[in-house]
Amino acid sequence: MPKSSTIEVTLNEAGRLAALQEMRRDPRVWVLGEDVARGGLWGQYRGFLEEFGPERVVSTPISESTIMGAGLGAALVGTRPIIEMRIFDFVMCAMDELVNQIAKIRYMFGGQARPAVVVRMPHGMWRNSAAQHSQMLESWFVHLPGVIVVAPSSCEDEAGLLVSAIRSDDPVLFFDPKDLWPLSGTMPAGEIAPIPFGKARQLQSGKDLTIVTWSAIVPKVSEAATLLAKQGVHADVLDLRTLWPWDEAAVVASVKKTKRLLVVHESVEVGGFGAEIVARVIDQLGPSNVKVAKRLGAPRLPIPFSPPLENQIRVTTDKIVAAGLAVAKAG
Amino acid sequence: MPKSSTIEVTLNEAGRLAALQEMRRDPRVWVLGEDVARGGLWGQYRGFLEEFGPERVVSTPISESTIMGAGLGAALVGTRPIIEMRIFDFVMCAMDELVNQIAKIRYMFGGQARPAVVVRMPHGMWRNSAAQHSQMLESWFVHLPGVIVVAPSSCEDEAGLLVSAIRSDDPVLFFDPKDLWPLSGTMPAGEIAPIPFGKARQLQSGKDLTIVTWSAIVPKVSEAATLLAKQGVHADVLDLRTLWPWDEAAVVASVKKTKRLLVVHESVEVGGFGAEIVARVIDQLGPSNVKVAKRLGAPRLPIPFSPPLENQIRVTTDKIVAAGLAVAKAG
Amino acid sequence: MPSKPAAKTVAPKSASTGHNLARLTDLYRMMVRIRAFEETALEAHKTGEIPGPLHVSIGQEGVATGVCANLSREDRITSNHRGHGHALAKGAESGRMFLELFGREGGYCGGKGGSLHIADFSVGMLGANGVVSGGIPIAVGAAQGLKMLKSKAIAVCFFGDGAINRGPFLEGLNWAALYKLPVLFVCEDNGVAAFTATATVTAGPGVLARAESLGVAGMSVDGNNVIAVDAAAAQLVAEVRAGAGPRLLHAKTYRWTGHTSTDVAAWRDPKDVAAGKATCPIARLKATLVERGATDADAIVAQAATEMAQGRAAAKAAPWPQPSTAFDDVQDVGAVRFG
Amino acid sequence: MPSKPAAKTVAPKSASTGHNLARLTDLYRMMVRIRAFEETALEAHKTGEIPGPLHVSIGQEGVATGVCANLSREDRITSNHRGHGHALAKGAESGRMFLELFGREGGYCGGKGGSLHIADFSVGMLGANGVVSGGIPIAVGAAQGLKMLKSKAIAVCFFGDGAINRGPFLEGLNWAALYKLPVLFVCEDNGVAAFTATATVTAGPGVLARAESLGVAGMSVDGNNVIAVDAAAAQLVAEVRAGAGPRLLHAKTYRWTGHTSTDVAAWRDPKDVAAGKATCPIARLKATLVERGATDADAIVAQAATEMAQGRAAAKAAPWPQPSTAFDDVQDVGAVRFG
Ligand SMILES: Cc1ncc(C[n+]2csc(CCOP(=O)(O)OP(=O)(O)O)c2C)c(N)n1
Ligand SMILES: Cc1ncc(C[n+]2csc(CCOP(=O)(O)OP(=O)(O)O)c2C)c(N)n1
Ligand SMILES: [Mg+2]
Ligand SMILES: [Mg+2]
Repeated sequence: MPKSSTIEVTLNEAGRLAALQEMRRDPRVWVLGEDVARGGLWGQYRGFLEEFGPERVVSTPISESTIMGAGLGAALVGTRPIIEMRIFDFVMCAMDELVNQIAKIRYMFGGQARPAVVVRMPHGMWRNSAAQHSQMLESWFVHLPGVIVVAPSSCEDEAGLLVSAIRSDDPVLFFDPKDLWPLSGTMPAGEIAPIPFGKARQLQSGKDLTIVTWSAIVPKVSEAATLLAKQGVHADVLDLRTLWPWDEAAVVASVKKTKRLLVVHESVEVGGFGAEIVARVIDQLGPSNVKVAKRLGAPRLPIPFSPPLENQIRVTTDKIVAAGLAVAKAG
Repeated sequence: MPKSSTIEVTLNEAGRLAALQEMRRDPRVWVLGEDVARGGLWGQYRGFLEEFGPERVVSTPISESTIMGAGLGAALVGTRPIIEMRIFDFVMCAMDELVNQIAKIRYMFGGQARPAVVVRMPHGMWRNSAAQHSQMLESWFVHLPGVIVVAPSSCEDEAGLLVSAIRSDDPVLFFDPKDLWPLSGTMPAGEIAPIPFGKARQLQSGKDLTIVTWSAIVPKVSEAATLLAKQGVHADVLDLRTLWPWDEAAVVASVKKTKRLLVVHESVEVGGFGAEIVARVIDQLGPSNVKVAKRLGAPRLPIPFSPPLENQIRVTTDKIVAAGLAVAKAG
Repeated sequence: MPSKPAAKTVAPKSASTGHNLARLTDLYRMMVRIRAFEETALEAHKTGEIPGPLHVSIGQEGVATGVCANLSREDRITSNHRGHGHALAKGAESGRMFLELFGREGGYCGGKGGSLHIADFSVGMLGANGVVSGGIPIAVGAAQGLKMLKSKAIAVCFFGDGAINRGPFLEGLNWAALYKLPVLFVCEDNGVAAFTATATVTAGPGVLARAESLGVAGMSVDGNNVIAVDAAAAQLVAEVRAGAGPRLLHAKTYRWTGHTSTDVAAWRDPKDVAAGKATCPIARLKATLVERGATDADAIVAQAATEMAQGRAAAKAAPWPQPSTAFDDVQDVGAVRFG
Repeated sequence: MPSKPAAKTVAPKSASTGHNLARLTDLYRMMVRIRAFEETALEAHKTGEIPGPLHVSIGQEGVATGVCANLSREDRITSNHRGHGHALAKGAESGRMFLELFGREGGYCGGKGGSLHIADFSVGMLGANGVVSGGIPIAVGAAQGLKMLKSKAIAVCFFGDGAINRGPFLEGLNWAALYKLPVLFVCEDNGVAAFTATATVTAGPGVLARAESLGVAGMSVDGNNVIAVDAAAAQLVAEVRAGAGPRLLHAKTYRWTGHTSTDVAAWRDPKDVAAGKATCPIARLKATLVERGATDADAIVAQAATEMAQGRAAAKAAPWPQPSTAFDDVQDVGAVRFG
């Protein structure tokens, strides 16, 4: 198939194809998690059991600590597990294994071991699933030494970044945007090439302000930027794609041009990764070279169930447009 | 005893006296955790078993999930537990109970219940205890809706804030600065008055820059500020004492005056609470009214064991002085 | 830690012993109401009236009903993700439950919780839980608090057979036995956990042996025989209330539907499904009632249908919560009003 | 999941059966080396040569020694916070261990781990662990990986009696039994957890019953009789290696010192301490050796003393790690060099 040609997929299918490719490519790669032998809660492993068998597609008990910890142990003897956590919120049941063990083992033991694990953690708001099934805490892991943090928002990135994650010799925390599973898009046909970590994707370009964003909110940001353009406000829109490492150079270069920064994320604004971005940009450019730097995230609340309540606290296209206008006009 | 008179204590003893006072004052208050019947790992409950008996001073199995979760359950029927977690790093074994349950219960159930728990989590570097016994992740919990975050650094604050924490009807995460247990200081004699959450303590005042800090690093910051003063650089030094709520008004007012901000914390700089402070100050004052805003924290590394390695990555008085000079002279 | 009586299976008392017709009728009414509530909720979910995930317990009504029939209002229960039956059996009102499932004003959680977080603290229902095993430490702690407060009340902890493979099961039972806490653990064993048969992910002889090894005595019972559940619960609740320490009830049951309302559970063998449905606790008790000369069984079904239809209609007609209430009940100090 | 053979206690084989003098001498040498290493480390900690917390296993040498005598270099072990004996018994060099405890260049972890994180992956010692039970899921996963890779190697998981009250114990044993993994769990039961007697925080009949209930067969053994430990481990390791699935060895032992080098454990009854020390595994094996006509017992002690004195001196003289190495081995992509 010619390299140029592309295929139509959903984001869920893009991830499935990436994992499938890597499991075919490397017999040391396997997947463990609840219901994965039945294709996984989200169907992201459909057909894996049939092709790879129960030794490499391991449906587990409801034992999050051990799903995470056994993945680590198996990595320490040379296998390369994909640790499927089903829904991010359940990772809270496996934090010792993730934070105290996986993230620290290489360092703590002076480089004697490197746990080549990918922890997949579908996260974010999803059809009124309330406080315990909607959390986004990706900023926590940027603050945690020893891990790579990936948060794709497009079919192509879901595939290419998952390939890179599976090939990484250091642990990768992979935040699937669960609200975007059905998102349809295109990706290159044939072999899925790895996408390097730490490179932002520019979605739109403009001189009036810089909008930095990632994960499930990206489509809304694109929509908002288009609406802003109709009002004559043109934004550089950067999808970071990976939060650690993150593309500080691209962000700083853009703000140097626009002098105006807006960070948009679905997670809680207070203490979110947007704060780090603002702090770094101010640090690198100096306050005097920036006209305005704002963040738009969720208020500091658990996620409510009822649609009007969720809508009230959730970052919407309208709110992004309003924030974009304010930033463009401020100062 | 006249209100004016004070007593000499260590920070550890200050906390002990505060918990003692509250357990005498309110029979619903009790403490659970490993070894607490023997006074606790740090001796912060010395004599409690003798005075209150095994029903209110409960030495538990090594079952962090249940220490946290049982504390919650007991709060839901009207008791007021002090949940002693021994060393912060072990809280990773109880994150579901803390993050998905304690922090969310009041909201998720529409206010039907309020878990009046205090979770004590001695944290921070402490005599070469390496990667799994030295972590500071306090910024995580500022990003977590539903909890109050307290991080004292002095005897008086340890006591007064612990009293407030025990009397709070909402969950309080109380970070004891374990490196400062032996710190000696004074506190008012007699009844320990509660110290309100959200009020910073001004340690030194100056017009040249604003230094914002909290927890175990505070004594080093004070020392550094004194050295800076000797070099003619005078800093407003603010100990936040509580991170959520935090005294944004005091910080903004100070930076409005000094135009220069330096946030110093012992935890990792990337994604630390310092980023939130910088982002809020820039947001409130506007970049043009700030000359420089910097952070000084640990590099993004797990904590190494060996003294020279720990020293290399740790925030020291010298590093604070250097950063203070740079901020004072910048721009 | 002695853990007598040794685990054993209680034979269902014949309906004639101990169970007068009034009690049987009450048990029947409760099971029928739970069934009607959840069938109505399924309908309303299909039409989109109920948003979010919905987990129903159709086929399992005998367990919640038989156990809660032995509890007082002061007793506390914790539940799991499948909590409608537990809530109703503990005394929650179907009307306010529908309001919550619909996300409307006046719902138990003001629309913040939905089905997954249904709760009624006023009747001691301390909440459904979105985390498997999440209710175990909470129930254990509630029992510890009740004991500390010298209350006569006990705690009951409902969880599924999938929950016994998470750490909190070991920690919670050891803890309860250690402090001799007034808590009854109820394992609703429907043989499945989400899309996986629990037998394929659970090693060892079973939940009773696990409990025994942690110092908690238990019993097995046919969960689809509500009379047997009532009898077993009566004995265990009495022991727990008397201060004998924790007990565990292992109730074998069957879930008619898939994991969630949208899961058809196509992987299950139709023969097994048919066999499972044949053990319907409601049909079985109805037979007993008729045999005992009761005449109101059908009227009870009709009443329940009316109750739930009205609840659904009222919920559909009810106003949405004020958007600004999204900012309420986070925390008093450090609360935020707007983004 | 059948869990035969049922838990039972293995009687120590008399020294004459199966144990030739050479093997007994090897067991003796290893125990003596562990004792000498830790006594030397205690000394060095008192003087401040060794920073940070130090947990020694003096009195427990029989368990690590007897178990590891049955392992090959390819087998993997995980340890807990008290890992010096495990490391030495698995083949780690005392010299590089001292360097690590001293925080010096050339230590196993380059000075980043210290005593609490002692590890030697080159001999299959996958690390001590600062989190109680932390090694359990890791060992289980290592066994799963080894099985997947069709390796002949097995995993052995050392933990204390305090660890059986944390969730990972239940999850890990259920998991190992479920997938029939080649892992041997070794519970070193010294009766204490930090400052608390484990009997006062542990309900039920004990660790063997817990293991049985999770489908893992086990044995109890006098951990201070190294010959018995060797015999029991030989049998269990053979079963595990043959693919029979996981096994658990419950070794009763005694820790002479407090929890850490700075804890005097004043709360313990001096009578118990005396009784505990009287079961010294080294003294007991020495008696057997002498009875069997061995003449080199004292020479072995002297050699070990020399080895450890040299290790200590070398560590004290060794350079500190380059400060810049603090930035190494975090992660390749996204590494930071400076603050
Ligand atoms: C800790 C955790 N892991 C996974 C899930 C996803 N999940 C929800 S219910 C369920 C199955 C639970 O099975 P069981 O406990 O037997 O209850 P049942 O659904 O059969 O009533 C799973 C895996 C969860 N909610 N929490
Ligand atoms: C999860 C966790 N909780 C608490 C601690 C603190 N701690 C370290 S060792 C220990 C006692 C462990 O007892 P045991 O497992 O019997 O091992 P022993 O010290 O007796 O060898 C405790 C409570 C810890 N390291 N990890
Ligand atoms: Mg089930
Ligand atoms: Mg012990």
